[in-house]
Amino acid sequence: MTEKKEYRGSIHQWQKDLMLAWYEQLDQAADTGSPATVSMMISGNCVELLEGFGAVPLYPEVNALQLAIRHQSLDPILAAEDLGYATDNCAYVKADVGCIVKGITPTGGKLPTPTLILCNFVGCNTYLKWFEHLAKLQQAPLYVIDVPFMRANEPSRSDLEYVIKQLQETVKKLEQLTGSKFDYDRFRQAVACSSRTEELWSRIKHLARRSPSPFDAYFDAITLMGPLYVYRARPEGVEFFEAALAELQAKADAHKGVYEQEHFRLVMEGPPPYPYFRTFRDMFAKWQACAVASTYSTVGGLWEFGFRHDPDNPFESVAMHMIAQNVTNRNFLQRYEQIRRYIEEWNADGLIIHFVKSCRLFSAGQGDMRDYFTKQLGVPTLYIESDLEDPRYFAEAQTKNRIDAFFEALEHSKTATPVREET
Amino acid sequence: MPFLAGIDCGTSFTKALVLSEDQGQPCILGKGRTRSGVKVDEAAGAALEQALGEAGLDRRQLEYVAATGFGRYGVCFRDIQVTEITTAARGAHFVIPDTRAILDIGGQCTRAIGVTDTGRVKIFKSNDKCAAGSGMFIQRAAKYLEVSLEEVGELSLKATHPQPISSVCAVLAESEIINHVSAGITVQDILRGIHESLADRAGALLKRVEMTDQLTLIGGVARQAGIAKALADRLKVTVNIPQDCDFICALGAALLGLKRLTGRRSAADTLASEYAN
Amino acid sequence: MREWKQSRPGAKVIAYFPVYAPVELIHAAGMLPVSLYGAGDRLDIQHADARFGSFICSIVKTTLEMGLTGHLEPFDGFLFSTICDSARNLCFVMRRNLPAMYVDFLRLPHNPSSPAAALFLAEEYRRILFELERLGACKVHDDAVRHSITVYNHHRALIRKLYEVRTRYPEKVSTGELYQLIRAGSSLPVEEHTAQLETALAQFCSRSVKKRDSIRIVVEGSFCEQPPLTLIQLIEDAGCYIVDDDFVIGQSWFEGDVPTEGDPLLSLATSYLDRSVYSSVRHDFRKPRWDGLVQKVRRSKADAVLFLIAKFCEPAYFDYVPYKQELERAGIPHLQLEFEEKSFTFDRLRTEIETFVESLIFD
Amino acid sequence: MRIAAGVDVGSTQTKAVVVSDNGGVKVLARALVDTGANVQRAAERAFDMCCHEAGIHSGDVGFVVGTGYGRYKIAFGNTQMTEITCHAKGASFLCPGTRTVIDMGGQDSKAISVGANGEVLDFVMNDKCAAGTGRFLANSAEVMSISLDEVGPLSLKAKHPVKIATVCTVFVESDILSYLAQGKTAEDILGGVHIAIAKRTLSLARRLNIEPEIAMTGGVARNVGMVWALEEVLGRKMLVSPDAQFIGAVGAALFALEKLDQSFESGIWRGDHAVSGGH
Repeated sequence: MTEKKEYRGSIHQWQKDLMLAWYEQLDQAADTGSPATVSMMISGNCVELLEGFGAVPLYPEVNALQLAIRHQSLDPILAAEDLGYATDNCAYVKADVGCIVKGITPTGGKLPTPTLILCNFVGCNTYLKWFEHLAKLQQAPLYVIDVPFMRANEPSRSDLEYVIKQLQETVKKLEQLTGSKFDYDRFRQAVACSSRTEELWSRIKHLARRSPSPFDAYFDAITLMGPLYVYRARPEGVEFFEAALAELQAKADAHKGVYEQEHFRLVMEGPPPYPYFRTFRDMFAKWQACAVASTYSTVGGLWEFGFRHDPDNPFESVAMHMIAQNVTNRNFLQRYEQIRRYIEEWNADGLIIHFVKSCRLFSAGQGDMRDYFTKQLGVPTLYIESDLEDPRYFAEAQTKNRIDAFFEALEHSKTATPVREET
Repeated sequence: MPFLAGIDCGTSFTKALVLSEDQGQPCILGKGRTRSGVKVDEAAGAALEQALGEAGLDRRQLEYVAATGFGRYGVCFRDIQVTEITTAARGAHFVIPDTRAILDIGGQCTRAIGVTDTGRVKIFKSNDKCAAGSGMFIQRAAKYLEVSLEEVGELSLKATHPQPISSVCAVLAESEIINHVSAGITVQDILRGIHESLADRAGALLKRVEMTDQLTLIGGVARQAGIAKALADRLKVTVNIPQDCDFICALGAALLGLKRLTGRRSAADTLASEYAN
Repeated sequence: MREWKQSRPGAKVIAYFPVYAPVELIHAAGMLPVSLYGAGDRLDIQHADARFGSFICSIVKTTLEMGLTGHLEPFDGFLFSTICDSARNLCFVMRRNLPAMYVDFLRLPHNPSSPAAALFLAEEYRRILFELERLGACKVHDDAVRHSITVYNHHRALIRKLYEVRTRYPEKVSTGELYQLIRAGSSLPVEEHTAQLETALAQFCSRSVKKRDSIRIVVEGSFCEQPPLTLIQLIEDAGCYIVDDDFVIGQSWFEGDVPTEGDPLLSLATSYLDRSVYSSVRHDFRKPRWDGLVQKVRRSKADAVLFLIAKFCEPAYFDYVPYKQELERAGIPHLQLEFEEKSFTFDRLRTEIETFVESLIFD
Repeated sequence: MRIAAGVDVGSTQTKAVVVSDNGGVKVLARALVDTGANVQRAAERAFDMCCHEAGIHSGDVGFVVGTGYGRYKIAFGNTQMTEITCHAKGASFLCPGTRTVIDMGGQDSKAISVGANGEVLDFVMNDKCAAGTGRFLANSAEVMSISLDEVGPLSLKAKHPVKIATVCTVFVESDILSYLAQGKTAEDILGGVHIAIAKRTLSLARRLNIEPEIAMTGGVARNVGMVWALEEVLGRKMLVSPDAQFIGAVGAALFALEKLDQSFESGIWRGDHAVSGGH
């Protein structure tokens, strides 16, 4: 039998409760119209700004992935395709649109029509189309924060000014819509909270450099990402991540890993196949292969290399986070560099590239990435294709076959004692 | 009374139909059918001769020839060419006048056609790359599963745990079937799965054109494999299959020919009468 | 293009990826801007699909294939602009694989409602211009840019005129012909091409051709990867007059002239934000693209819209939905087709187009 | 004398090989059956046929390694391994000096970089959009109603091979139909198809560092047209073993021998002996 070892500490339940509380707030907002809600993208989200209005974020992406994990994504996807969406459109968008059309929510609870659809256009072009369609569909006001992606290694002064101006325009927009004044002090406190949460999160990420790693920085990191995006800028968030760090620190100090024996250390690139999340994880668990770092867990923000929000420069640091400190708004070669550092500093044995057909921003060019890591750096790399939301693109037998072959080869090169296969 | 022919040059068979008009009522006089092969013109000629033989006519008596289907441009003695979608609508509407939706499951692809009350194509959607889309796909599956196309229908009814085919690409779907087999799943369950997913995809297509409780099913391969039943069960619709439905397109072509011809005539008549005065 | 280079020792040629590029800046720097539309079916992909996997459009792969197989050597630089995510990543894959070449990305703003957008874009133009100056070891003065703007204003005005003629008298100039004429400009010096356009315009107007019994359609969706010429001709043969389209749209990007007074870079920036044509890769929530399409249909008195979408072109796929909704609201029939620049058998497409025409002409 | 076996359950055919180690490793027998709809039965039939062919009792076989997509259905298998690992092993045994393996299977096509001892250094497999290369030929043959064995020889007769642009098996079928309608000859169409597949397979292999010797494995290696086309685009000869289609099974059998040797030291496999012996 294959090992099923995901992180199940006390914070696991805590995390669930936090997310539940979030959904309850949204449910309440749907009924009473308060608190104010703002649709946003996960990537480089500016949740701190919302705190200045006591507004709650609404993440279409989170809804979409919740559906997929619960194996409920296909119906809404088909509903969207009936509207004319192509099979080759991003399935996140299709699932989200399908839900609104069919009145489905992942939890079964209610979701409010957002006070503002705030398209924090970070990276992915699909975000623009997605939120534009949502605004058309939900008849809700739309504002775009147009965030220039990283053409160079550092953002230019004009990039920063452009975004800061738009953040201030967003504040005005929200003041009109909510009828309440922007609370600058609360905003600064939120930024301060974020910087503390980020410090804790970064330390957790660095625990994965230990061998064995106390948690899986891909599969387990995803469970921790919910609170990170929703509660980062609130005391609850700080509290939660303090507990998480303490628990994982203890585990690391006791040399407890994800598996009895950590056989392989991996870096994961690309989002997971949510509709087959468990199946996919088991394919790695069978080989006692643990992810020590992942690019997907830096979609909302890249903190393990030192960036923190700055309460003394709240607007500028929010802008900086949106422009330069999340993986999707950084350019493709910067992602190569990020992965290279993971492989070296988190000393990994290999790289898994998971191509998801929905997200071209993540996946277009990953073949070149493979070329760079295998031919330039000689890093064992596996390239597999499926999707993060659409169950129709996961070929279980093929995927398993490739993963098994990869580890059979890696095992030989490591001359590790063979892990016997079971059916 | 005028004699016309409609010729449908399909990828595998060429069908010809001779038509005439009796007190404003179109009536079918003869039919002919032959393998298409590579020489469209010859096949068309052969099929036409058959039809004429059955009608007791010869080529010179024909006033108008309308060609349709994949090889329509290959018929050099045609007066007009019309696509098989347009002719399918016409033909089906003639045989089953209250038809509003047609499903055409051909060897290569599946098409859904929405039809107006006059038999005109209102809207249509083709599905050419989709897995369970084509009859060819079922043929291959049957071949791979070592069952004859005739058995497929009955076998799929014996399924206990149908295995859906989820892929939206024919190639990947074939792999899925192979994987099901490798996983030791029974032939019956796989076949039913194929039928159900085909029905679902057909349903999705129909939703995008015209969903009615009366569905007209035409097209070659698929019908033999008990898909009609799968469709009826899955989509909860009555599935009408017009008799000798391989001739639907040829019929539609001939009817459109008749339309053009009478149109031309009346034009000619008015012209003549103008000269008379 | 090669002659152009030979006749001007040391002169640089800058390739750019469709849709939009600041040709005025390249021209002002004394360089030749060349719009690259992939390799069509002239090059079969043998290296690029190892770099860009499944579900990626053809033009991205053929463009990279050209780079990996030395077909881009005559170019000194390659300029990308905001189109889609695949194009954005392609820019940086090219940077890695063609280290000798100047590869840059022009980031166009998506929030025209913000007063900051124009300033940002002007700065972005300034950055590109600075890079071009460095590449060409030259200084580009505002007057040079103003001059280039004038030249291209004239060029674009001619294209607009040609489109008007085609819309009004589609029998006089086939779209196949017009398309070839305008596309030829993507690799010619603008002055040369302007002359060609002038002759062609005069010639078209003087023609007298009998009108066919055809339906009038607008073709939408081929703003980046271009359909094979045979496909365009096939559409016309099937009984369609194409009365408006978005082929090689970069060549006619502005609805009016770009003002030459004041800071030319700021003028280009404000023109992009306020005077550029709608397109699936340009976002302005003040004036929705679907309104643009419906207006286009009305303006050109078209009977229907034909969506000609490049396989795996996500921006076009997305826009199809609101376009479809608005066309249906306005009672305008439409058909959606998919193509690849490298495809060459069209039997299935032909059947669909003919059926579409038949469904509009037969009662 | 140690006797071990490998069983390769492929999507269309199931192959079994029995090897012995008596100072030197030697292939005793090979057997091939159509996989069909019952994988388990196919595996048993192939294995029994092979033992019979070798003149041994299935109980004499000390260890069985299963490979191929049906590997988990081999009830009597002691362990399983992917065909990628087995092809590398088998190729470097049957074609000494192999550094690159090219295989076109029914499920997917692959290219493998092989080390000096037949270990896998790196491997790549087809993208989703280029899936089913192995079936690509079969489908083309079917569309043209030509038997699969004929297509190779016919393709060699091509005078002006047609152009095949798409890598998609589905769209290729409509291309072929159009060509037939245009009256192109079967030879020229098949010529085009073979070259297209060869180019696609090579562009797959280019993701590795292609090093000589290059061995072609799997059933498609029996197709002279395919071998010719590949060597044409490669610009060099390939190693093609007469046992090409058994290479996966041979590799599996060789691993079985190794396991057998380990197990005699550690004794861990005794239990499994009983299983396979009692079979």
